[in-house]
Amino acid sequence: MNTEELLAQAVQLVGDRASAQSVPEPNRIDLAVEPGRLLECVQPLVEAHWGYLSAVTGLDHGPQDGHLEVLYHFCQKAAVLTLRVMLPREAPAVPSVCGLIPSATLFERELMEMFGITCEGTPDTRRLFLSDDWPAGVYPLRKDYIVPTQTKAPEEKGSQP
Amino acid sequence: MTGVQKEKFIIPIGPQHPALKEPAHFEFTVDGEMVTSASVRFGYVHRGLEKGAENRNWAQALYLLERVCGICSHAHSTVYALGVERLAGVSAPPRAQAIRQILLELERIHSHMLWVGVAAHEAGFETLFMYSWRDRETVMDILESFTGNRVNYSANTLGGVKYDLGPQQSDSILRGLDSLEKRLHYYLKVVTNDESFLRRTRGLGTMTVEQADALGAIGPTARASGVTRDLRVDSPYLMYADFPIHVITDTAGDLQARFVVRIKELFESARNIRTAMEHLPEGELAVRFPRKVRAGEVVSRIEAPRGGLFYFIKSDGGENPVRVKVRTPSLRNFMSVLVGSVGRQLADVPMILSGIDPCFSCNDRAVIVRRDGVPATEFNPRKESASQSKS
Amino acid sequence: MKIGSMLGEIFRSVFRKPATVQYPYGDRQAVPERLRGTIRFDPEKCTGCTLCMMDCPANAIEIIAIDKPNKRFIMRFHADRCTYCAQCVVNCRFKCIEMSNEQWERAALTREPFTVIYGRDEDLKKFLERTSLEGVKEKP
Amino acid sequence: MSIDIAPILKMLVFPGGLTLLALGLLYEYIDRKLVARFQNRVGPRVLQPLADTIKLLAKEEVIPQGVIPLFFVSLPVVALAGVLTAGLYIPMAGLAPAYSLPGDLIITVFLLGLLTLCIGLAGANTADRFSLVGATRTLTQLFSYEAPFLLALLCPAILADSWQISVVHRSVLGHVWMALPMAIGFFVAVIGLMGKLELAPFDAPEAESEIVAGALTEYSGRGLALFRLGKDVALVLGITLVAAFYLGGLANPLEFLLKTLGLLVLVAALQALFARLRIDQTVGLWWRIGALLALVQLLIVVLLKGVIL
Repeated sequence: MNTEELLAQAVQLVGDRASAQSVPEPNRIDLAVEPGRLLECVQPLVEAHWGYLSAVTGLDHGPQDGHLEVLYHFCQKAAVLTLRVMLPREAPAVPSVCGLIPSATLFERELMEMFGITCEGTPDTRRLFLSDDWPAGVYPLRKDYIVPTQTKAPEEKGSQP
Repeated sequence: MTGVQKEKFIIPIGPQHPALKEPAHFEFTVDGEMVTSASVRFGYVHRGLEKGAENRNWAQALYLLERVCGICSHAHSTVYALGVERLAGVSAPPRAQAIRQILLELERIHSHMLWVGVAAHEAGFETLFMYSWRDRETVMDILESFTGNRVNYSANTLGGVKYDLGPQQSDSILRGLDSLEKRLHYYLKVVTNDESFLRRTRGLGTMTVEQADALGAIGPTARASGVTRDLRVDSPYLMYADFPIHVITDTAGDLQARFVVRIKELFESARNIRTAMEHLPEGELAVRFPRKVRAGEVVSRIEAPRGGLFYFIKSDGGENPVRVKVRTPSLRNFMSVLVGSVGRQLADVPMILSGIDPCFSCNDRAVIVRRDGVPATEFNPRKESASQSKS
Repeated sequence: MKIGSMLGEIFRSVFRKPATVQYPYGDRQAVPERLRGTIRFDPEKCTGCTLCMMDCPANAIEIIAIDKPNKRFIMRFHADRCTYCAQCVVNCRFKCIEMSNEQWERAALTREPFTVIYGRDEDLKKFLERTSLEGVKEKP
Repeated sequence: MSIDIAPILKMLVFPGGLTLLALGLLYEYIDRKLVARFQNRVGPRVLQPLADTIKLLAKEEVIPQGVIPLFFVSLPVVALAGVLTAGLYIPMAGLAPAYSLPGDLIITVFLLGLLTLCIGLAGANTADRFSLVGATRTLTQLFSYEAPFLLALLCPAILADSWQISVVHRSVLGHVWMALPMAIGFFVAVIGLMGKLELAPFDAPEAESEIVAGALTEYSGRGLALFRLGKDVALVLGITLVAAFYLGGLANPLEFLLKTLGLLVLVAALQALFARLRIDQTVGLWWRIGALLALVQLLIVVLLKGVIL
């Protein structure tokens, strides 16, 4: 099967559960999905063994736009199918896909700590990357988090409590 | 793992542990010598590269992302450069692409040989470790004389490469490859023949095709289980369409198969380098790259030594990237360790762990962490399980 | 299937030159020609476009104007920050930056020795006068 | 004043005490250097083991929480004292042992085992889990190699009809090397010695890629130095014992040096040659093959002896 056929097959599997479709690159298809229907869309892909969940990307469209977005990239050969879930910045939540794809737990842990997006029903909610003393409620990959660029000289560090 | 079991005995491996000279914290609950469950915690070297890339311009981010990984640095910079070039509508000249490909394959040789050494070391086979690292120096020297650096080659620039492949470099590459191939044949013989080593690798961390597929394993780890996933073939980039490679697979799916697959892949790499050098296109090394990149999103994927490397890059038309998502192959493969080590001997865990060729610094990248005082990790099993259930 | 399959190899290597060296002593390996070491700056060619400064990923380069209309510039280079990526060499359209393959074993107890200023002698003098007048106000 | 100075000298200078310690450090150097050369490395310089020891002795000894301090401090001393005592019964440098009494073979093997026992107890004493796992492995290995090693040493002893080292030694002198007719016994003795000293590939009890330094993880400074010295001395004693029994005896210092160093080359080559065995593989190998082989050898010796005599 070539890339076009693979993509056509994926679109067909998801069917009309997706609300919009776009083709950003020849080997990619983006499908917009409502958060509530995410699992319905993922399930046929998993059942048909269409590719594997390659990555889960979080996107912040900025405080003005007021949206976060979660991108589930499925890859099969050269074809990349992306399920895009648009979420409000206030209390963003997606259903966990761990029930269907157990190995997604690491991706979801990353998503939760970096963007503050709740993955409902994910088995492990511990931090994966951030340190234990990272303040709760600060999500570093959101656009309104400003990186503290001024780093202290090493000798000053020791005097900190 | 989150359940509160009062009597469990947890062996922490990492971040400070000789088995793992890498910053990750694994917890293996053991019953005698048998592992009953496993969990992982990363983040000890969070450098905030994804966020950092958003605060830099396109060219600066290239060098930042090159430092995601010290071993596959060229893979990271190439995947980023390819993505950004596609976004900007610029295409590197053919000669630059071929040179990138040669470097990628050289890097694969150095990475896999490093892994052979590390895995041998985990198995307590110091001699193989020393020898393979000694011979790895050959390819390191080639890379150094080619690009001027042994680790972060910085050979890429947006729109091309910086260093040309002259006759002097060609010579040293060809000579190096000849001697390396001889050595690799020998190592292949050792890892498939030496009884004491086979006892530590055969039947270990076995993944069937179905498991590998279901866990989404990639790279040599998947190919050793018989999953033919290789982006160089599936979705040819650079000059892989012109100079193709053959996918090496094995069916056994154990550590032994991963050794065989990785070493055999190196013969493929060497062949590929020779072909690319023979048919090296003439022409420019680089084209001019605009300061601003037009708005859009791009998914860039290449086959790094450890498996498919995934970048998602978004631009809003400015001088800086808006979002760079890095998904390294190791992160995709870690689940196979957590699943694969349960029910095995503790002595096998480092072997299973090293079997996927994990790269921890690759995983740790997502935020700038400034910790003024690192809390000492409490090694009390009861306290640990309590704090786990709390969080 | 063999026991001790590396037997021949280990006895052969006894009679070989060791692959390791006792590093600071003994013979040094030759430095490759392309090795990227400390950068060199040619003030005669510089036009002060600061492209090198803009794309430097480590903010290791400062181009300081002494006399802008007459194209008098000096470069302050922070070797301790430099990642030796050579992007500045690529960016410079007038080829006034190059990387030498010298000075790659560098260590010091403070950061000061790593800050190098390149430029014409008279410009350097002017610059030093200026900084001494202003006091040490330069950002680190 | 009639203080007999000879026993004191025997204990402190030769063959016990200083000589043993110096030989221990020298043999550790040779062992490390040989392994390094087998691996195509430069290896340590000749004073490296001594420098390591002096450095460790000069350093602070950290006594971790949760240990019984008395045991923690005294176990290394007992271990080193044990092996140094064992040196008195062994024909060091090809000379007659300092002391000789019936049954001293058993005492020597026991004293050498004491070192391992102390290491195991030292690991079990601490609360660290690497130490605990290391201690379990050390003691497991102690039980598995002790029997074959002893059985292998018994073969020449039975032939000599004595369990006194000097008598056995005298009986093998001038005869054909025991390693030839009793190849199995020699093989088991060498492997047993390596298992005893936890040398690669039998170093599962201190497998650094799994359990750091095993039972000695929590040790630092003086305690670690003493344990290391103890192991070095045990290496010398073990090699001497095997050489004395199986390589045609040690008639003079030159022969001693040649034979023990030859054996050391063999041991170093074996270290470089194999991947580490898992603890279950070590134990399995010992009980299933090592002990069986030793028994077979013993049986052959007993039968032959019955036939000949």
